Amino acid sequence: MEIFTENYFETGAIILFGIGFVTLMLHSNLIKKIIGMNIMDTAIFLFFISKGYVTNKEAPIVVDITKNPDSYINPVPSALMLTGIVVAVTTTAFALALTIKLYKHYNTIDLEKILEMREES
Amino acid sequence: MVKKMRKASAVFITLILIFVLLVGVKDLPEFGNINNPTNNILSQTYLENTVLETGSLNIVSGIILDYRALDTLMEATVLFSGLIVIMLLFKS
Amino acid sequence: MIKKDIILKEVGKIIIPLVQIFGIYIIVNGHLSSGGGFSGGTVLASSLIIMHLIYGEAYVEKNIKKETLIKFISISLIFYAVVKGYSFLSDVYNLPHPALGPVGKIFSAGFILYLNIVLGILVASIFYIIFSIFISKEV
Amino acid sequence: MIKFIPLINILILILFSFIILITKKEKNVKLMSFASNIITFLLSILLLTRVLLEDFIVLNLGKNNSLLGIQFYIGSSEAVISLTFTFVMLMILWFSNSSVKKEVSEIRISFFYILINILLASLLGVIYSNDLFNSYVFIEVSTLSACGLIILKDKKENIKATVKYLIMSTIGSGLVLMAIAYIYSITGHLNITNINEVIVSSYQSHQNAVLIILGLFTVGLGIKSAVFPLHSWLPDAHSSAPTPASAALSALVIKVYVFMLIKILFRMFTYEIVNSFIIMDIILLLGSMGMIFGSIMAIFQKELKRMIAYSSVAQMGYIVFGIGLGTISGTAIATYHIIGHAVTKSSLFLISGLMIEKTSSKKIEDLKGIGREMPITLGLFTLGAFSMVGIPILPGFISKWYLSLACIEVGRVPLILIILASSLLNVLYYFPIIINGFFGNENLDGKIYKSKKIELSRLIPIFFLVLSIILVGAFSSKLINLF
Repeated sequence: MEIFTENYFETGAIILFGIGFVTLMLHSNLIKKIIGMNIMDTAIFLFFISKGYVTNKEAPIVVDITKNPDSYINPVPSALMLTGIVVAVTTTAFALALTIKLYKHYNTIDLEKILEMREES
Repeated sequence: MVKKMRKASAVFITLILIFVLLVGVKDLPEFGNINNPTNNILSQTYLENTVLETGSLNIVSGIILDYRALDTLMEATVLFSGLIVIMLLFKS
Repeated sequence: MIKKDIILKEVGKIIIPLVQIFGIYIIVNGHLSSGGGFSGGTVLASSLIIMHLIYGEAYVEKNIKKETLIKFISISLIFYAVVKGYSFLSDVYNLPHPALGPVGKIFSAGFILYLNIVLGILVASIFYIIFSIFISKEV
Repeated sequence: MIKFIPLINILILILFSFIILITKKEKNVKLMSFASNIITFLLSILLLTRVLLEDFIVLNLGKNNSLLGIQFYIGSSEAVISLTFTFVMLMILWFSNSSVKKEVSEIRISFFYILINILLASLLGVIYSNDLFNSYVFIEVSTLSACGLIILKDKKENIKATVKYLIMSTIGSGLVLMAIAYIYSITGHLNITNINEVIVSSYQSHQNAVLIILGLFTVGLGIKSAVFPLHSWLPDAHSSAPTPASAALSALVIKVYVFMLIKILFRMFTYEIVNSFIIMDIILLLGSMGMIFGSIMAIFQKELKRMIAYSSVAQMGYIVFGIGLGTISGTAIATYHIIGHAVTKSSLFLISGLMIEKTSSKKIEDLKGIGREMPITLGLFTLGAFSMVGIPILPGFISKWYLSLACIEVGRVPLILIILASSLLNVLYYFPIIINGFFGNENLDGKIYKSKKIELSRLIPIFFLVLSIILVGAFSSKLINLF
């Protein structure tokens, strides 16, 4: 059990991931689904970023050039997640655009209702 | 009834997923420890070489725009394709 | 979408240039402090979005046409791809590339400054166009 | 310079797509799109010849250091797959030159060419890249551009199908990114070769984590490549897209993710590590279920394109089955089937598009007697269907034959029954179309011979594709030895 309190960052990220996932699965409202998607992505970023942390070290921006490079944290996860964030933003924008378009066509953003409509017609 | 079943199964799947992932977390190295496998030669080399080889004081900036620049180029392409797709969607 | 509120307009006159300068600062200092093309670009885009919200679409259109923005996007992406392809080649074959310059100055770090500027323009234009598509629901 | 071909391929494709955005004239758009695709096709041939000489090419991008930058790795299977993909995409473009206008409105056509270029670039990127995170970014680009291809038609079903696809594939890419985070956490590398070095020595101390990583990759990439229980988005998306787009989606896009799974399972982890976990049996089970259920679902479909889309699910089952065997020969056949299925499925989709266009009906029952009206077209369809069913010499038969041999090799003879059953089910849904088309006597009344003839120039790309089906079948032993 104590490993969870030591790895509290990862544990929190996983629980957040679960919250996002369940939001995505439970709600049929498209906007809520997109929110769930975003929470999920953010949880993964948190998880990944926590991999870079080293206790008692600084962010990897050099202020004093003579300083020992060992005094900075691992820069790789931060660099990767910058890319990841932009990807998530684009996906969200596209999902929102689709929602607007669906609302125009069906006058509802309830995905279950929209999926039922095909069976009628 | 079907709806309730679906909701219950969604919660069930999520609980299983969280459980499995937490089992994985239990197996992972300790948070913030300096001897973790992530603080290996890769991050060492980045920290030592970036300022010398790229001249960028912001090491993250040096990584994403020099060493891993293909990632950033594709990231710009993601943005571009997102724009294209949205423009396509609203063009009538 | 037209808000004739005088307070908004007057505050906008002060706020928008400040936001823009801040965005440019973030972009240009991307290799020296935290920041860079993406974060600076979003700040610039937000200044355009504020302009759109306060003064209406016609005002922004008068200053920067959407077609110009699309041209910006295309040209900056082309620049980015060409420069980056060249720099990958030059790493292997030792082709000439800009000097790194004095560490810590604005004009240093080879291609990184120019790439950051290009990315900033790109991100600002793309986000503003997406916003205006969302708000007017047509291209 | 030849070493840089993979990078040049990707750069040329995306560069031309950027230029197309500001090009006004439709003629120039087409010209540029063709030019870039022809260049990549020729360069891929050059790359293949080089790889055949040197076995593999490793290209380091970023300060010429294999540790820091992004690495491309091109072995023989990568080179052959990229050649196939560029060839199929070129043929699809050639076909769409005259056909895309009939399904897509005028102002959207330049977007079609942009999206095709970006899609091909990202697919090639996933194939070449030897870096996990870089592959993830390429996967995201391919997902977005695939979504774009589906919504080219401005119809309700298309948007609905896209929403489904987008949500499913976001979950998929989320799981993949999670898996990358786990693997980065226990190895500290992103390069597949470097991870392999670390993980071979240390996997025993992280048994649970390795199992979870394998599971996450399988489920995440499985969602994107429509492996059986996760395929629910595929039929809607692939059947509602315009014909050239659905050919590209079905023949190329879903294959890439499976190929990445092959890379991860067998190059990053090794056969030895992977076979010591339960995951391979699960993959095998998923594959066999896909082979059977995909075919059963296809039988009950009433629309031609939906039927072919479900047939894709079944064919993905074959590929996953080959992976699940967990041997070198199984993987080789999976790779061979990727190529065989890419050429076959694209030609089937293009032909079905022509038939739907001429009869102006999506239903299978309206195609009765079409053999009299369009004999050449249905003849080409017959060849493709024969390959799917497994008539000797054609690729479908060869992969089934070698899959059976591989089953015997690992001592799992009962699995051959599944392959046989799936082939029989394939017969059940492809042959009625052909038989009713050519010989259904009562349907032929009132149908005039060759009345719905299609100009030969539109059939040329399909001829080439069908020819390549036969070639892939004829040179099968050489191809399988390469992988």
